[in-house]
Amino acid sequence: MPVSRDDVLAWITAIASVLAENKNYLTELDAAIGDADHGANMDRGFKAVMNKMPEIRDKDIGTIFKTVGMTLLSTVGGAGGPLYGTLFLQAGMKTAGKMEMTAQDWAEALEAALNGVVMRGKAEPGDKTMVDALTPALSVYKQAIAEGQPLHIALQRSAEAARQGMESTIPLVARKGRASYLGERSAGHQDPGATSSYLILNAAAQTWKNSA
Amino acid sequence: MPVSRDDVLAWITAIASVLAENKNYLTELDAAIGDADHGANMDRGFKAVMNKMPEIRDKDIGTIFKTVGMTLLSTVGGAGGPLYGTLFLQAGMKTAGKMEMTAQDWAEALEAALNGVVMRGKAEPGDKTMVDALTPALSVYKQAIAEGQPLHIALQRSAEAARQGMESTIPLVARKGRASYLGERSAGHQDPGATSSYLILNAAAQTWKNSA
Amino acid sequence: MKKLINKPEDVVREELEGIAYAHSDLVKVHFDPNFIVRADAPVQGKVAVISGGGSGHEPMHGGFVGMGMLDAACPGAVFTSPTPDQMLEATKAVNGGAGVLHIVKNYTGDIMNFEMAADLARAEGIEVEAVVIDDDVAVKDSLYTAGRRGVGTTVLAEKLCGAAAEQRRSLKEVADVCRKAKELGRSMGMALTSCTVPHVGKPTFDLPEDQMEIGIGIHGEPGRTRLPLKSADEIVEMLMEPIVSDLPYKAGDEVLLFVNGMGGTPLIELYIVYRKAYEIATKHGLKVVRNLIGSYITSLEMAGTSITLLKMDDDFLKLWDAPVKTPGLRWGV
Amino acid sequence: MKKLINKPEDVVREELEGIAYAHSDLVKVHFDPNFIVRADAPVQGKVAVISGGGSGHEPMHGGFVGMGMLDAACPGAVFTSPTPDQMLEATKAVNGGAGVLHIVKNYTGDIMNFEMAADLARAEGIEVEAVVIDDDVAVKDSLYTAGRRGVGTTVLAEKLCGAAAEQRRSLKEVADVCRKAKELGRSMGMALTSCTVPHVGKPTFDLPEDQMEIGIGIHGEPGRTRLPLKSADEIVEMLMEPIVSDLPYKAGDEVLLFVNGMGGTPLIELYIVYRKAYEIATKHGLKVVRNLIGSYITSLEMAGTSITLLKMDDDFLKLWDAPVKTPGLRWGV
Ligand SMILES: Nc1ncnc2c1ncn2[C@@H]1O[C@H](COP(=O)(O)OP(=O)(O)O)[C@@H](O)[C@H]1O
Ligand SMILES: Nc1ncnc2c1ncn2[C@@H]1O[C@H](COP(=O)(O)OP(=O)(O)O)[C@@H](O)[C@H]1O
Ligand SMILES: [Mg+2]
Ligand SMILES: [Mg+2]
Ligand SMILES: [Mg+2]
Ligand SMILES: [Mg+2]
Repeated sequence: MPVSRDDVLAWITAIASVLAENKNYLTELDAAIGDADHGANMDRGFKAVMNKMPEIRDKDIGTIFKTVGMTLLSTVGGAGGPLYGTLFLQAGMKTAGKMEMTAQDWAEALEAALNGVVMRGKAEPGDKTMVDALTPALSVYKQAIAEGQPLHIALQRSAEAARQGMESTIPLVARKGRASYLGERSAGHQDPGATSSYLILNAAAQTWKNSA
Repeated sequence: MPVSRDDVLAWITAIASVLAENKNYLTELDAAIGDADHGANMDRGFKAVMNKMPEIRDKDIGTIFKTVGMTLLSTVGGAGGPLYGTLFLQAGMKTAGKMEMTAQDWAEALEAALNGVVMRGKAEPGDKTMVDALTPALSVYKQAIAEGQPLHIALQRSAEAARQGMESTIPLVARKGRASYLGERSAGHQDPGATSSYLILNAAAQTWKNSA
Repeated sequence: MKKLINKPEDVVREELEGIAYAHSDLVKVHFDPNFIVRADAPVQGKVAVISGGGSGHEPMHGGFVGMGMLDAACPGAVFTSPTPDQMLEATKAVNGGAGVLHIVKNYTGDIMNFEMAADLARAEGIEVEAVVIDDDVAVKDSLYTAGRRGVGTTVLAEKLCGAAAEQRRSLKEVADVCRKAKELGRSMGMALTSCTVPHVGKPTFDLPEDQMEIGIGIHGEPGRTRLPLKSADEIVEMLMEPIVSDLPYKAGDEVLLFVNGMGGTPLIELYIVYRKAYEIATKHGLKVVRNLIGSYITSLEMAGTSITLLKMDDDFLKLWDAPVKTPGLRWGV
Repeated sequence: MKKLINKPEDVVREELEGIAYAHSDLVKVHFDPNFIVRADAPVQGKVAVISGGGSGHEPMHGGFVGMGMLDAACPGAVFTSPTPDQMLEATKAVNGGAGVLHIVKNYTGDIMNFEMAADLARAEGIEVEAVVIDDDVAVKDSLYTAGRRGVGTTVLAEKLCGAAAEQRRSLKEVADVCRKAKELGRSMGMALTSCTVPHVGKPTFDLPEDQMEIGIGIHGEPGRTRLPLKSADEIVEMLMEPIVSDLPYKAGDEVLLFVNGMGGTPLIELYIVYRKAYEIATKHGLKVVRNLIGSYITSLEMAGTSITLLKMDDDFLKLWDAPVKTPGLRWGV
């Protein structure tokens, strides 16, 4: 089964609840090397997205993603707002008009999303940002479907890669974002944006368990 | 032996050291019901007095007391400055030109001093101020010399009365000075000014032990 | 104790040196005895307005010296009234021949030190009037007590009197402005935290995370009551009700609303306080026609706020709006 | 958490309501999206100057809206850059046909949100220039990093650009003033205490009684290094040396010295800081010709200070002295 419009809505709902659950955790990560707002920002953004649910319930996947992106842009602020806003807007461009997504569609959407984030934030892998979680998640996902794995397996591997990417940020010295101001002191802490990216991708793996 | 000029200088020196020793104690008392400066104020004042020692070393008792009073006036500030300044100025008026004091001279000096404090501060016994220590100290002293006690015994009784007067301030609700702003909350605390008055009078009893 | 200071005993002198470096265009700083006078003092033919008090309340009073406000300010040690000789020297330095007004806050120490200074100045032939501000409604007043403290209204009175003096009103007229401000101003304050007097090195009182002090003054002293911490709106209600009910205000009266920070309170919180205070004043039918929002009469780094209401009339409005050029308050010039 | 607030999520809205009540003569406050514009916006034929950033830095930026400074300010959530739609709406509201300057502090979030807003505004036919302030010498700069933070110089740039815009200089000329300020301004800051973001409810970092953070920004983030607490004079040396050695100053140059409080620092301490900063500048042969002392760019209730030096020339002096009429900065009018 490909990923349906309803599956996408279920994913968005799952993101909102996992970010609400992890609001304090993300904020604590951000307090250590940033300004203690990542959890509150993401939670505020996805709460606003949930308020938009009625108006996107019957829309195509592209419109859903674009609405999510626009809502994040106008409610999250900080670095997270434009980055996650762009991520969903770009995914929305790739899925415009679609009522369902194949494994390949998701590869393309995710690739566009990651490219959007990189274009906006100009971070490279190793800079200690969300890019460190998103980059391996995309490449592992693409590899898995190239191997012919079903979507839900590819997604699981992708989420696992995001988790590893997230953890790989711990020893890094930040070169981008607010953590870079700390210099050497940023090492030894997990990046909050990489963490929220893992939570978001893992929510997809959990929600689309039955997709292929 | 009457109280000599040198005895008076020794008393002033003893006050300076007892106030320096009790600086934190007086400040803590003032922190509870005032503004945490009585110890520092008195210590600053008597340190300044000690700096004046060279110029009063060969003066009469009246001049010594007046110099102490003027110095306190211009260095202590707050309520303590004008009150203790007046106290010593008034004592100085009564002892002008004297090279020694009899038990009766001290009674008159102390009476003038207390009257000066009351005229300046308009506090009555029971208002929870230094007047609560000074008033019984004066009356017990006068009673003792009326009974024909030698000066040093009268001084000891006077200091003991000051101590009791000081302790009697504990349950009182302040009606004068900064502690009055606390209303009922001022009860249960010993008045800092009554405490410094006791320390000053007790220093006289200690220093003039051999006077009669 | 966490402070940007060197030695506790040098705090006031070093602060004054900083002011001297910073504002030589507006003021002159005199050391030993310590006082600050406006750069062009004495202004011949003008009534001079002076105030003073312990340090630790900055910008009051030193920050209010300059054209349109104070002619001189006498800073004492931290939280300790200045001495008579300071006040006397300052009085002599700014006397322009038209008399000198002493604006005194009602504290035993201030009263006594100012009184002695005024006596000494009068003995030297200078005409001096003194007005005592006692606007703190947290303190119960009676014939037998020290009376109410002088707090927020003092700042407003200094501005109004300074403007009246610039208009070359007589000493009696400037003192009348001060007496009117004293009659028409009411304040009340609260603290979220204590403050630390430098030479003491630890907070004057301990205030647990979930408690606050209501009815504080400006010397870090504890307040009338300690209560569980409340929301900003509830706190503002606790401060506004005694103020409004104490004053003979009536619906339709015009007021100046002054929301003051105690030194460690950020401006964002003062606007939240102002919001509720404005709404309560309006609910009572009062018209807020002027305001002042910021940390103007402080207790070192104490977190907290005080609210002052001053009834305005045409004369007060004109005096308030008149130009003022001081380090701490400036407009119109 | 001890704050004069109601619910954490209402802090910014209630603050803006307070500002709206307080300063309706100077500014208009717009809600959803949140922005503040000067009361007479748009001023036809004048370049509009806009800034924005997270809340919690008051009076920056909202307190600097008014004649002679900003045309609009966009407050985000506490410590969170505002969103592109806020900036876009504000840009449209103040555009007087002569173009709009966005003054941006160098933070990834601010940069990205402002860039998107500028793109959107340009798409609607409004000429927009953006200048990024990055003056914090505590941050090592390199091609591969986010670069230096924008801190104290921002306040000064807003004043200078506002004055240049009042003179009806062109968008390019006003942007040139901003670029020059960016080139000639350097800052560094330190914290004695952390601050508490309202929705977090506890301090962003723990700082023991005997420690301080050197090289902090303005978002309550930890600094470059944690060191044992020092005296004010030693702290000022630690801040001044990197500033002076980073700037191509030479003896005889004229500078503006800006001593800023982080929100919980009382003025008395800022003057002690100013005293030493002035002496160090003078020792280096710099002539301090203007100054600014107070809490203008803050981190909620954080105790600490930052120092900014800006090299001045005749044009900057005239722009600095030009009249300004905002809630947070006012003179000449
Ligand atoms: N240039 C960048 N590119 C990609 N991600 C970035 C960049 N800068 C910051 N981030 C991510 O944003 C996260 C912080 O987001 P958030 O706390 O919402 O914003 P802010 O730093 O403005 O407070 C960081 O943990 C990091 O993962
Ligand atoms: N009106 C008064 N008459 C007599 N003594 C007073 C009066 N007011 C205050 N005092 C005394 O002064 C003491 C406080 O002195 P101090 O702390 O030096 O001054 P301040 O209250 O101005 O800080 C009180 O403890 C009290 O004994
Ligand atoms: Mg953050
Ligand atoms: Mg005291
Ligand atoms: Mg005192
Ligand atoms: Mg942020």
